[in-house]
Amino acid sequence: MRILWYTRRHAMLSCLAWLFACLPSPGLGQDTTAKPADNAAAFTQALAGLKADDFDQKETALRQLVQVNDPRVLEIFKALQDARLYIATQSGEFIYLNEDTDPPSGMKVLNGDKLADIDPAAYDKVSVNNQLRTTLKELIAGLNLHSPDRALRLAAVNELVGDVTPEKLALFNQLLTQEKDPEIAEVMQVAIAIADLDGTDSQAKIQALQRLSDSLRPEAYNRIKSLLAESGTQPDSSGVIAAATKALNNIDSRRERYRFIETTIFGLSLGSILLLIAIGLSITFGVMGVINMAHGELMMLGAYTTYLVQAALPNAIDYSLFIAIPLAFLISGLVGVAIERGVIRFLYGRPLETLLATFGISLILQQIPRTFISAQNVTVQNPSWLSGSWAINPALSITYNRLFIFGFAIVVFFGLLAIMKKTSLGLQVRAVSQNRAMAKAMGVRTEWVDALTFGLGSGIAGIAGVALSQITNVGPNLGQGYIVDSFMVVVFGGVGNVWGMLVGSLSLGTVSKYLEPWSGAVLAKIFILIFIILFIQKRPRGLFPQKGRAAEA
Amino acid sequence: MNRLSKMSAWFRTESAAPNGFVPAGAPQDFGSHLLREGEIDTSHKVILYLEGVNVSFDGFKALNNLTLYINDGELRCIIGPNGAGKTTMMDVITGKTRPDSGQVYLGQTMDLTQMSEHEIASAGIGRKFQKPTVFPEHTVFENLELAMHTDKRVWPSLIARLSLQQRDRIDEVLNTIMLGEHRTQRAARLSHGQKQWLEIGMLLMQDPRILLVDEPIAGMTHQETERTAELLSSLAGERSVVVVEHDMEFVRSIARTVTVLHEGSVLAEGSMDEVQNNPRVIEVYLGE
Amino acid sequence: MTRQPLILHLIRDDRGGQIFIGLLVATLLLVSISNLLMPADSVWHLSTYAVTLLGKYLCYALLAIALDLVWGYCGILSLGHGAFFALGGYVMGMYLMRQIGERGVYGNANLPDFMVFLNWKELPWYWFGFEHAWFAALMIVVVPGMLAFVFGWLAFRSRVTGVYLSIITQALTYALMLAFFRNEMGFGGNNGLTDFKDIIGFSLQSDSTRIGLFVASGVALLLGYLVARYIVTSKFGRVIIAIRDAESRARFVGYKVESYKLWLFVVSAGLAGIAGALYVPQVGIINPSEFQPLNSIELAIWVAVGGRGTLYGAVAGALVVNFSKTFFTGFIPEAWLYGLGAIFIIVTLFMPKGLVGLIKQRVVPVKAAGAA
Amino acid sequence: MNNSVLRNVKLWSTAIALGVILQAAQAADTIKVGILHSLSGTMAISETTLKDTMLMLIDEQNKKGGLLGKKLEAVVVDPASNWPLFAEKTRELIQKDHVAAIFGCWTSVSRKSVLPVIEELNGLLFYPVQYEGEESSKNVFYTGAAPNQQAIPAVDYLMKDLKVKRWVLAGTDYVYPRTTNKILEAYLIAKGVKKEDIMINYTPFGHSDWQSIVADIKKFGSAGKKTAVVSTINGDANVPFYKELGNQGISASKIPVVAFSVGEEELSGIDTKPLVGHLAAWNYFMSVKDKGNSAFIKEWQAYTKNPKRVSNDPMEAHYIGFNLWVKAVEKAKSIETDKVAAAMIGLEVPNLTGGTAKVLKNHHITKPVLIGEIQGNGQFEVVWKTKAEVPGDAWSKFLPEDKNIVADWTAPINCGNYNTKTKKCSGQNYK
Repeated sequence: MRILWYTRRHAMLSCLAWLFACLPSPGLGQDTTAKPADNAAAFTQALAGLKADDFDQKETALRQLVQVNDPRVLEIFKALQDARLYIATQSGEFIYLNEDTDPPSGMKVLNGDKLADIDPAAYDKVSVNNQLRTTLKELIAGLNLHSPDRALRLAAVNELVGDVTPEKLALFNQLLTQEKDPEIAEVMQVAIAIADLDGTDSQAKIQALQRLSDSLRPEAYNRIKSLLAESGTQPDSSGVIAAATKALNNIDSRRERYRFIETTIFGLSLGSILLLIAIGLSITFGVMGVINMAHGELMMLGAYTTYLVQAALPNAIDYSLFIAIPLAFLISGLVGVAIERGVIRFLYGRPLETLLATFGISLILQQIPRTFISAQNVTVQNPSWLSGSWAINPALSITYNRLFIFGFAIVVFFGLLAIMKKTSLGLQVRAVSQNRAMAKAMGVRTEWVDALTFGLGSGIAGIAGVALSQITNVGPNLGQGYIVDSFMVVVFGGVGNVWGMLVGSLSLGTVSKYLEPWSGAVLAKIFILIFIILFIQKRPRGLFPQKGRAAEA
Repeated sequence: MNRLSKMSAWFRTESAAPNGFVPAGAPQDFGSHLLREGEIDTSHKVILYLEGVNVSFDGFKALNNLTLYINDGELRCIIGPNGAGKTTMMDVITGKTRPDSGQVYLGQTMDLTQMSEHEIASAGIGRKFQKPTVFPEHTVFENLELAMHTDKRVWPSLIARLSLQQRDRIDEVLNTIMLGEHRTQRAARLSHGQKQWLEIGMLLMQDPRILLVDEPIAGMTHQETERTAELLSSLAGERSVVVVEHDMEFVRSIARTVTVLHEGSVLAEGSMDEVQNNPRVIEVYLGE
Repeated sequence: MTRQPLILHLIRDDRGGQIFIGLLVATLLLVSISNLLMPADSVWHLSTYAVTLLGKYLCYALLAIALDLVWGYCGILSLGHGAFFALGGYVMGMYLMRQIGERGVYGNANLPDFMVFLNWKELPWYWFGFEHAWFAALMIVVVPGMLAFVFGWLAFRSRVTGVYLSIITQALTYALMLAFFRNEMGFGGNNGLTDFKDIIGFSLQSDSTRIGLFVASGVALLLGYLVARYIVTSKFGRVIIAIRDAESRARFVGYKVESYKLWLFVVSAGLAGIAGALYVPQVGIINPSEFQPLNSIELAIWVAVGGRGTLYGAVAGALVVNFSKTFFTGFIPEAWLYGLGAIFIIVTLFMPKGLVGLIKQRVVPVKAAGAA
Repeated sequence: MNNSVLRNVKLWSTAIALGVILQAAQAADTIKVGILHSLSGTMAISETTLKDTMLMLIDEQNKKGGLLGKKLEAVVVDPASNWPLFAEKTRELIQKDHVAAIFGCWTSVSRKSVLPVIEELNGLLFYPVQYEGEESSKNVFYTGAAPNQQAIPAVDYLMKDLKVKRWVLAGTDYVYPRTTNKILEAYLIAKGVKKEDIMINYTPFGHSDWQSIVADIKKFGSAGKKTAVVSTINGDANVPFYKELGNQGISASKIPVVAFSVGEEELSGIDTKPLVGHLAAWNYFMSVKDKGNSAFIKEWQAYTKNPKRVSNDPMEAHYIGFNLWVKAVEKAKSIETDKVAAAMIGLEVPNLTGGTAKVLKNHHITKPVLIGEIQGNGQFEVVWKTKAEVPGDAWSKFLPEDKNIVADWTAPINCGNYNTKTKKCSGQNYK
């Protein structure tokens, strides 16, 4: 072993700080009888502790603050969490800084005085680190246990599950009797049951285990596991071990089930992305027979549109997608029409040459953002309604952006289906793709239909780009990563068959997600590719081939 | 006429040893006949059997329980309205389309449904398409050379050199199809009729036992049509010829037996006169 | 037909080929002389940099011939030909790795550095034999050929053609790229194989070896051209063109189309493998990015730019595109992608027969007039 | 092995080196500096910035009067993220342009590709990116961090300050993450961490579907022990990774992620609000309060005409490397590789975080290690720092196969890969 030059932190000190903060306290139960005058002094003294540079000292200060029953404490904690708490460099006065206003404004912590027009340079941020953030979260949860707001209380209870010490147990039991909300009460019961496992009463333990066997919370699972580990090979006289084993098995099998559901959802999500990137291609390639290598770049344009919309309207991030989607459709669609009119119309019936020409186009399109924006990736923010996840239960949650993309892909899919089946454009497109000469003879303006069809496919690529901007990098190379995948989907599903594409993309997505746990992501992808190669040998025209005379043309 | 008869005479002499390049396998016993591998057993007079053949595309029945026999040496004309299944039948015989059910046999022993196109072609079935298909980038001479009845496997092709005999054969066919002065011209530059002739020439070069000829006279002048009729008639006897044609006059001029297809199965069969007086045929044709 | 030496027979009616062979032989001689015999400060001296660059281009040219053979003559647009090139390169890389012996970073005579690093205890079986030059030389054509055989056997038998074939060849090279990126595969992962020391006993860092490799590439290109020329001028060549133009006609005439395609595909893959094998010692590294689908597409572009179905056109295309690439990346690095993209579009739109077609149009009529 | 071949190699390379030096001596009245960074292809995202940095530094030096009375001239080439092209362009820079030094490369594979050429032609390369170590070339100066200047201090911090007990080592599947994770695994096990408390995961370049892996990490981290992710995930793959982390609710206070490849530049492509508190270990952060740093940033933003342009660690490495080179040339009064390389060792220049960078005998430099937490504004806030600069190790002390290997480019060893037991110098093309 080598000497470390950089040893710095001393576990000792931090332990001491903990003891100092925790020992004389009744835990979360607040001493409501303390006198206001004492409180004020204690409050300022504790607050001053936050001026320290050392994070351990700050933590001590936090734990002191929470002892003081002062309504300002919660606000201070939140401000710390959000990095809004500042100290005046000169006076050492604490303020809340609001940088959203222009110029920045502030409010004094002690007396709530408003301060307009602040020079942020005259203030230092009270910095926090992860450790402090964890502490803050826990302390805020403790304070919020009494909050009248249901959501805050639920969050607090959720945060504290698994951390219920014997001191807190009494408080929890007391709170439980008052709790009206069934959901919060249930979490509390789980928390209490976990705490019960620390006790000595076998009967209580068995009861707690029965309660926990329904819970999917990892805290419960871990506690039961550690309980089993602790008891080791001791004879199970009281039946606790048997109960624990049973509870664990029960949880395990439920977890397994949810794991499977989760994998399926992941697969569908991946499949929906594949669907989205392939829909546009299914038109340009499937209907028109153009191997559009610039398809990925048309998606990239859509993603950049999102970026530009967000850059132009920085205060309307939440609505940016609703502007970006039609705009991206329009921009990519117009570029598509331009490509069709400028290049592709000279190449009909020579599919391999459209490949080469559109590859050239893709190189040019890729270079455009490099020249005019930057070679770097750009930031595209998630609207707040797309951040986070929908927790169905502690073992299963779906992130909103995936949910959105899934829904979006389905909407786009059926939208396209409707266009193809119900509108006159769709009718003409199908007519042209089946028999160009006949359609022309019937008075269909084939050139116009070609341009619009290609524009439609390109536009859909554009809106796929908007969706991609929500989950991945937005940069000049965005398109390249998806081009092979999108061709695979179209070919697998059967060229010119939209339903095949739906089934194909979703099944490719789920299969690769089922493979992933035991093969890893790369091998899963390789397997999928090999599978498609072999599949095409078996069914050269895809999953749902077109049959008959038309297919041989 | 002179040329033509010489032509068919040549066929007769050459075909004494069909498939000569196929390695002679040990004689196999098929019932009472001793056959070499690759030889067509026509001991029951019939050279081509189609029995209960069904083909459907997306629910549309192109062939519906079709049963048809072609005798060895016969010239058979097949007529029928559009969509009757004529081309599909040819596709089935040549292996392009696999039937959903039914049997297709060449002679007594060769199950065509189990053979690929090139095997069927090598076994002695030649086909001329409805739309003339030749090799456009090759010269007329090369087209014929490629069609020539010889070892068509990969390695022999790599070292193949034309023998004098083979050149003579090509010249002969060139004369037959009247493309002698176009021998070095790219096939793409031929007229439609010339392409038809070239394709027929390629068929001759193939030296097949059965010729399937799909609308041979489309795009031909009256004179050319006559010559085609003459040629096809002269070929029958030693070979079997199956002609699909719309032109009734042409059919009448060559036909001995006519089969009428309708909706994927045989509607009537017999001589031209019999067929023309068949009330069901009249109904189908007039009903349209 | 008079008996001629085979080589003369092959290029008898091949004006472009005659010019190409003349230029190639001249280049090989001049470059060797200028690099080895001219003093370093002479204006006639060609730097080793230029020699390696030229050597690389010759390898590309051979690769382009390989693709032209299948695409130009048989209509099989393989967008995975880079995979065969890379496989040939990997075979050579494996041989060169084994030649390093104990001169590696960890001084292990039996294991390449990256295996020592990954804590592998012994050489995996598929590395056996690569210490022998003859075995490696054999594998350079066998490995790509085998892959082409298996892949082609599956694809051609089930009549996968045209666009579908292009796309699954792309999937093939993409899958190989992903596979070779994996360190577990035992081919050095992302870093690939590098830090080569010598080849059949000659140091890779000496000028004479570089010239040797350059000449070897040139000779390989010449032989590759003649082999390809033999194939396309034989009856086999006429059959594959027939297949390209009217595949089902060829079948009904009695050719087993899949055999022809398969055989051609395998030969082409072998040529690509040789090109890759000569490429690696000259550039000094082989890694999975050679499998990129993009590379294979670019390769198709070279052939298209030069002109399909002439062989020498493919060579011209490979040289022109790569020279302009080298020139533009040095000259206007930020804008060269615009230029490259524009070339592709212009060539497909206005020069369907490529540069060769353009020159034939312009030059040949003038010549003919002059002669008359 | 074949000794005569080896001798031959040496002979030839010396001859070539001599030739090159002669040619270089005849060079014109400017001193050429090669810049070898990809301006197109996948790596352009990262490397373009470094090209600009170099141009700025050269510009600045020329304003100060150049070097040895001559102006500096930048020769920019584009190796286009194509590894063989890196080797080719290196040859071009040295043989055609006769550059005195090359500043360039980003990925390990590009450096490995350049290595044989730069050694053959006896050039000089300054490599500015943190890397996996296991290398020390006579012709390369490594101004980025070696694993012991980044990974190990970061893990120490997690272990001591955040009391992390369970470890996820997640990386992109290439040599830098593999080496780093190998060293870290050995280190953690030496520290008493059990094997089952370490999860190692590799993903391909540009991996974008992180759902399953993040779910796995979540599961791994819910086992009751404090868990952290040590991420050597490279470049593009980070954005979807962090987005997935944020969306699946893995906050820094639950499972902190410490990254070795995510800097200010990478963060500028991510919305950092959900990531506040995740960590990165570097030797430089833009947010470090230091006079030299603020002057550098000011100049950089003025040079790029973008007041929001960020600076990052590899830029500092180039800054240090360039200043070291200038100083060494001045000291050697020559641009000859051998003289400059000899003059380099022991030189000191100030870095941008208030300390000094000293060139070591193994061609690495001393660097401070900083741990920063991601802030909502895309910057890092330093939460921990080593007391003194850490000297870079070419060979890791935690790997058994490296135990006896040292790199020392001074007499008498003069070798980057010297085995103290067998007294042999391996893996070098010459002495």
